[in-house]
Amino acid sequence: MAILNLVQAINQGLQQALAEDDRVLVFGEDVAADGGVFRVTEGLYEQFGETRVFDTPLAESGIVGLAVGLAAYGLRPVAEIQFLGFTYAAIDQIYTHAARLRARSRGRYTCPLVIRTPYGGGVKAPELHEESSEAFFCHMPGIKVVVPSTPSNAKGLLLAAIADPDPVIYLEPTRLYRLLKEEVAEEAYITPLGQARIAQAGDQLTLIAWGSMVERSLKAAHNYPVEVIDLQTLSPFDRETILASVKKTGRLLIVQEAPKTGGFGAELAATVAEEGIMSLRAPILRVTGYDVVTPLPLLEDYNLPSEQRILSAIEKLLSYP
Amino acid sequence: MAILNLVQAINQGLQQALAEDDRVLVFGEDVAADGGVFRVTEGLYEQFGETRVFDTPLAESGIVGLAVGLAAYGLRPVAEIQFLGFTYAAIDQIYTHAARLRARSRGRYTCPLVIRTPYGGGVKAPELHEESSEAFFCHMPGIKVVVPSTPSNAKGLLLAAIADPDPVIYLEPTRLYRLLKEEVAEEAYITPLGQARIAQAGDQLTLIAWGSMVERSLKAAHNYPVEVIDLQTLSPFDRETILASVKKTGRLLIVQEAPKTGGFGAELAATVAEEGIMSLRAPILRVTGYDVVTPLPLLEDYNLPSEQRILSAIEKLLSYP
Amino acid sequence: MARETIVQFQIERLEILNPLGEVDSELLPPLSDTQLLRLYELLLLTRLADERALSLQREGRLGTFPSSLGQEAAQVGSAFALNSRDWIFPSFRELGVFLSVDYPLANYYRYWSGDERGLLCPPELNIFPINIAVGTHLLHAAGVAMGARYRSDPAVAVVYLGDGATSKGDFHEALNMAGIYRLPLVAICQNNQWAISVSRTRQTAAETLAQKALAFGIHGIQVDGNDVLAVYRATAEALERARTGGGATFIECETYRMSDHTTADDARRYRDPDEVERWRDKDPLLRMRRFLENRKLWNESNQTQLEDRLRQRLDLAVTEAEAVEAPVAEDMFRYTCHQLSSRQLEQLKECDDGHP
Amino acid sequence: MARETIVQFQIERLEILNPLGEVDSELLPPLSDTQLLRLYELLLLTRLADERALSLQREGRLGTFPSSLGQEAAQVGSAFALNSRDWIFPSFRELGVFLSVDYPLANYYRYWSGDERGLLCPPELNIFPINIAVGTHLLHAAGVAMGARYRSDPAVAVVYLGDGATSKGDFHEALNMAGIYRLPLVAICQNNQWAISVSRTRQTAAETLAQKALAFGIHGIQVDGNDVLAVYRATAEALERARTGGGATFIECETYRMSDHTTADDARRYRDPDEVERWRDKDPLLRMRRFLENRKLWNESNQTQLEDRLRQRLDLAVTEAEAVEAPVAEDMFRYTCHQLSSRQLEQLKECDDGHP
Ligand SMILES: Cc1ncc(C[n+]2csc(CCOP(=O)(O)OP(=O)(O)O)c2C)c(N)n1
Ligand SMILES: Cc1ncc(C[n+]2csc(CCOP(=O)(O)OP(=O)(O)O)c2C)c(N)n1
Ligand SMILES: [Mg+2]
Ligand SMILES: [Mg+2]
Repeated sequence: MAILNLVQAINQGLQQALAEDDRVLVFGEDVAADGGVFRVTEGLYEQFGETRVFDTPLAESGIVGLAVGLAAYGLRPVAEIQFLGFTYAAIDQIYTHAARLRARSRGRYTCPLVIRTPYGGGVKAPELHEESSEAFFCHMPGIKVVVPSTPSNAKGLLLAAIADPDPVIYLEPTRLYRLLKEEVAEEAYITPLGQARIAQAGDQLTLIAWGSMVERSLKAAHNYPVEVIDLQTLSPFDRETILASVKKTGRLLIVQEAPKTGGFGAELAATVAEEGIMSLRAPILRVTGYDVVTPLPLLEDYNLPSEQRILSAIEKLLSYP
Repeated sequence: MAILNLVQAINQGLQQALAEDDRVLVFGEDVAADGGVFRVTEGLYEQFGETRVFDTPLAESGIVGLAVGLAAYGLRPVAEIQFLGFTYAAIDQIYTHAARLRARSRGRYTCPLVIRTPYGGGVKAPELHEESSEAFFCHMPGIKVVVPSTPSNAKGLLLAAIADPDPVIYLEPTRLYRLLKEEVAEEAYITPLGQARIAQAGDQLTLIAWGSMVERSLKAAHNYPVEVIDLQTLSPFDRETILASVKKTGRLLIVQEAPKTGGFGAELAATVAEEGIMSLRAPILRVTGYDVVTPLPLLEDYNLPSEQRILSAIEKLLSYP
Repeated sequence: MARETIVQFQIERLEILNPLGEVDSELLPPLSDTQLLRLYELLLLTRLADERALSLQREGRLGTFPSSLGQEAAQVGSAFALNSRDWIFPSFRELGVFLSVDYPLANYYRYWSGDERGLLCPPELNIFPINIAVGTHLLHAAGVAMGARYRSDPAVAVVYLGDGATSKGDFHEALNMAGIYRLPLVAICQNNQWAISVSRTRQTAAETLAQKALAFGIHGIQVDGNDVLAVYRATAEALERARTGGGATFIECETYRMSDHTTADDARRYRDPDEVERWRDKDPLLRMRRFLENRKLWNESNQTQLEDRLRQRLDLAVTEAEAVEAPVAEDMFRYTCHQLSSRQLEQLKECDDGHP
Repeated sequence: MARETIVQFQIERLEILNPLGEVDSELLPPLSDTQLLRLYELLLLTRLADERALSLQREGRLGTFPSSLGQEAAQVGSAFALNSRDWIFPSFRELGVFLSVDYPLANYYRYWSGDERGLLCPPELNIFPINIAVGTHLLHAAGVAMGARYRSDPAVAVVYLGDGATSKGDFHEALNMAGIYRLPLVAICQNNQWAISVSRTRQTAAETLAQKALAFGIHGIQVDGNDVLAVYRATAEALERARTGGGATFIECETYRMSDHTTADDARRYRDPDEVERWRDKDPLLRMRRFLENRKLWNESNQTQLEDRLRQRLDLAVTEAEAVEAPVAEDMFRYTCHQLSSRQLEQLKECDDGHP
């Protein structure tokens, strides 16, 4: 087992998928000779050649639409969109087509594609490079949304996403790319989709987070009896694990980077308010990005939920009897 | 005062806005000579000519991007997208640009545009003609989302949207276009944005709905002590009215057409679970469309919340002590 | 240092069969009499099936329907050139294409009655679902074309679109990719002069649609879209080019939408009836019939017999379409994804139990 | 009935000043000596300001920065032709444009240090915010062009884009609209041969970018983008056309990105250093300097003096940029919308109170 960071773990996952299955194709802007702007696809073009790993023109809707066709043809496209902020131009292809091809064709065609894209704040990057709009995709029946939070689950979830018979949006938390390192099993393995992970056990408060907020929440919750649930898959999300935890703890905190209103945290809160409210001893709190236009680097630390803000919410919730 | 249906009320609002303010321009696919596929813009081209009311090519991203430029220049574009299902191609322009122009330019440029679009189910129309994806827009800081439910508020909210200094998505419930008729004041008036309307007073249960679900909820709630809140504006939504009502009733039901997971109802539930949970006597229920690809006409009645489903939820909630 | 021309282009137009039924024999494609007769049969079948759809719609037995009237040659002529393994990406107005490749007409009707089961493509064909989001499907054709090349499959991706679709960004992104990757793709544009109420001249300032190919470095040609032989020939040439590594072709078929946009539309609101009349003289069926008659391959009694036979076929298709049982709630869930989530399963149960 | 050419096109290339500093005097635009000297000063200012940005970035005083090195002529030559009331829609690599119209350099630097206040355009200019979402801003130019025409305002909308941007759907939708509505719009494409690591030849199969204009029925021309006089002339002609109702123009300036894509990029990973060397001989500053020297308008000591003067100006701009106070939480909320919601106000309060 080697010590890998998130970039290396994803790279290894891609490499193994390409090696094992000739249906897998990797493409996007600058993924070939350049190896991707974050180097996630480094070395793949050299190893597999341009029929397997290739650059596209600068056309995000095009990239996703091409992937839909390739997937329908029977291949396993893994498309990169350079940053989540540039998927907005591809939402039509994602929601109108990738999400619906199976339904529209009554199962004759399927759409087993993966869209990988770096997302989230905390890296002092320009406009549209730090978006956190996962909620859009979580409201699209037919689309799965996966967010890794460690090198190990990054690799396992990626391989699960590639193996999945339906379209998956795979969001890579940019802030964690090189921040986290850990031992990652050398062989190919799958971290199942749709299952959350208990990142820290606890019995007084359930804290749900995903992506880069898992790291921050773990720091904040370190000395508290908090059960930290790393969601891993947002759609479909692991209701069972959440409800079981809330039943035990009676308190729920949700931490999300995205703007508060209409974020995916709202769905989690609503689900618990509908199905688990009887075990609650306190309001369901959300620590989130603010309802503002994602700020440029000099202001971003004001927006991204800080350890301090998470901590305050934990303490507030624990103060409920 | 004349008796108008929703189409006529919106048409009158557009006519008055065009007449009063030469900054107002109306455009989109088939809005000129054809008067719009639902006849909402009928007669405007004849009255105001092609510099004020004009057809565009078949290009939704283009329509919205054009509106952004016109708005920045100082005009008041009112763009029609033929159906909500076709706004997906324009989400990049809406979220990347319309929503952010004020912020990006630090107030030098603003974006007072309105995007009108028919939405929602129940009219036996083809694919993509019955979408209900308002939640996407409610998660975009910088964008307002308005949904009328009666001829009167359709006109007043439209005029408020046009007068608003920021971008507004104005969703017209297709099912109500010709279903509802009522007296509508002849003169121009404004129904303020951001304010909900109590459509039926009641003290045992708060039911929140918008658009075409208001009509159905009112039917279902007719004989029950239910306070029906017609949200009118989804973003920013009227928290105060909702919390005050829930404080009084202790029970909350949300009715939405859209697929359940990640719909705007989740935000309403989450808000109450965060800020009003102490007054709740029962779980927060949601009656919604299912988490499926929007079906074609033969199946749509299975998906659209029916009076019966709303009624069952009301009775279930009222059974909580 | 100068102002100099660095590149030059020209766009050609192909016409073979004129409205009088006369042909340019040099350009006449090498088709047997049987094939020529078959082309005419398909034109007629399309026209009659379209007529039937409109009358079913009036009786409330179909939903909103987009008529192909006047565009039969563009549809039949192109589809007739395809191999059965080629992939077809229809827009929403391609009845003649579906009929030419033997897609079950009952299914086609069923789709337009609001039943997704009508889109279940038989295994022996590769037809994508009818596409409502105008212009978005060219990208899928590009993807399939790339997949076919990757697998050394000689299939070509053939995508149908209207003049309105040429304004969409996806049209541009797809054909640009087709150029870059030299994809085996043929885009068949039925320029029927209208996109609902927006005329071709208000859709783009380009003199022809065919010249849009120049933006992508792919081949472009205009054909008389009411001339089934010209459409066939241009398509056959483009398929040949695609199969032999010559890359993509954009074919503009100049034709005319003789009907309203759909049964929900009233074209009198926005277009001059005289324009429609002028196009009536260019009818694609009439000229093919005259051609066959001139060649002594056809006469009045053949016509009557064929019409009868086709009408019987239509009756059967309608019966079949209407014999099917209504879809059930489960049909709405089943194809959303491979495996339903626990929430979706609950919803399905609620829906099954509780529906009025 | 035939196969006949129905339309023909040609694309011209304009070159006036060659790398040796020789000019085609027939094409030389009517500029005074002062103007010619000013052009050179702007070229040099751009180069030095760019150099300074790169060194500030290395010192951690600026964020990621996209260099304009090698593209100065395309930027300065075009911007110099504008009126102060024309509207400018920059992409993200137009330092020379900002400098040519006297946008405060301190603001420009501030923006690239991650401060939105750098985008507050002074009232005397009409510059849209720097645009990161490639290709999306052509539509805003179309909207402003339409607005200007509606108000009988002689302003032209001038939009800058790269070769990569020509692949985006919005490019197509915008220029198609510019054609249909005959908008007063000029699109200036800096074809610097690369979009990060994707070369121009992998961006499109079209022989030239200029010919993409043919798809929209607008005017298209290629110019030597390292020739400030050719760029100036082509832009001035296009502006004149736009102001006199002749519609939109697409200008392809053939130039080269001499630097990495941004300071976060390493171009050695994907491009041949020889290619960069070959373009060095075509340097846009050198040829203009030779031209001025040939005309006896310039000498070594002018050069030294100017460099000193410009460097002082840069020092001031940097000082000014860095003198500004850090933005505060309220700056993040204030411009989200005209009036904050009750929730936003609460959030602002929490943020103000609670920030570490
Ligand atoms: C993206 C999108 N926008 C709008 C519509 C509504 N609409 C349906 S058909 C049509 C016109 C299409 O024109 P064209 O491409 O020429 O095809 P035709 O109808 O003439 O066959 C429009 C605007 C749509 N279906 N998709
Ligand atoms: C829509 C979009 N996709 C991707 C990116 C990431 N990106 C930034 S610049 C760039 C290349 C742009 O190339 P070009 O248009 O030629 O401009 P240049 O960088 O050469 O000036 C890319 C892919 C982006 N900013 N926007
Ligand atoms: Mg058409
Ligand atoms: Mg470039």
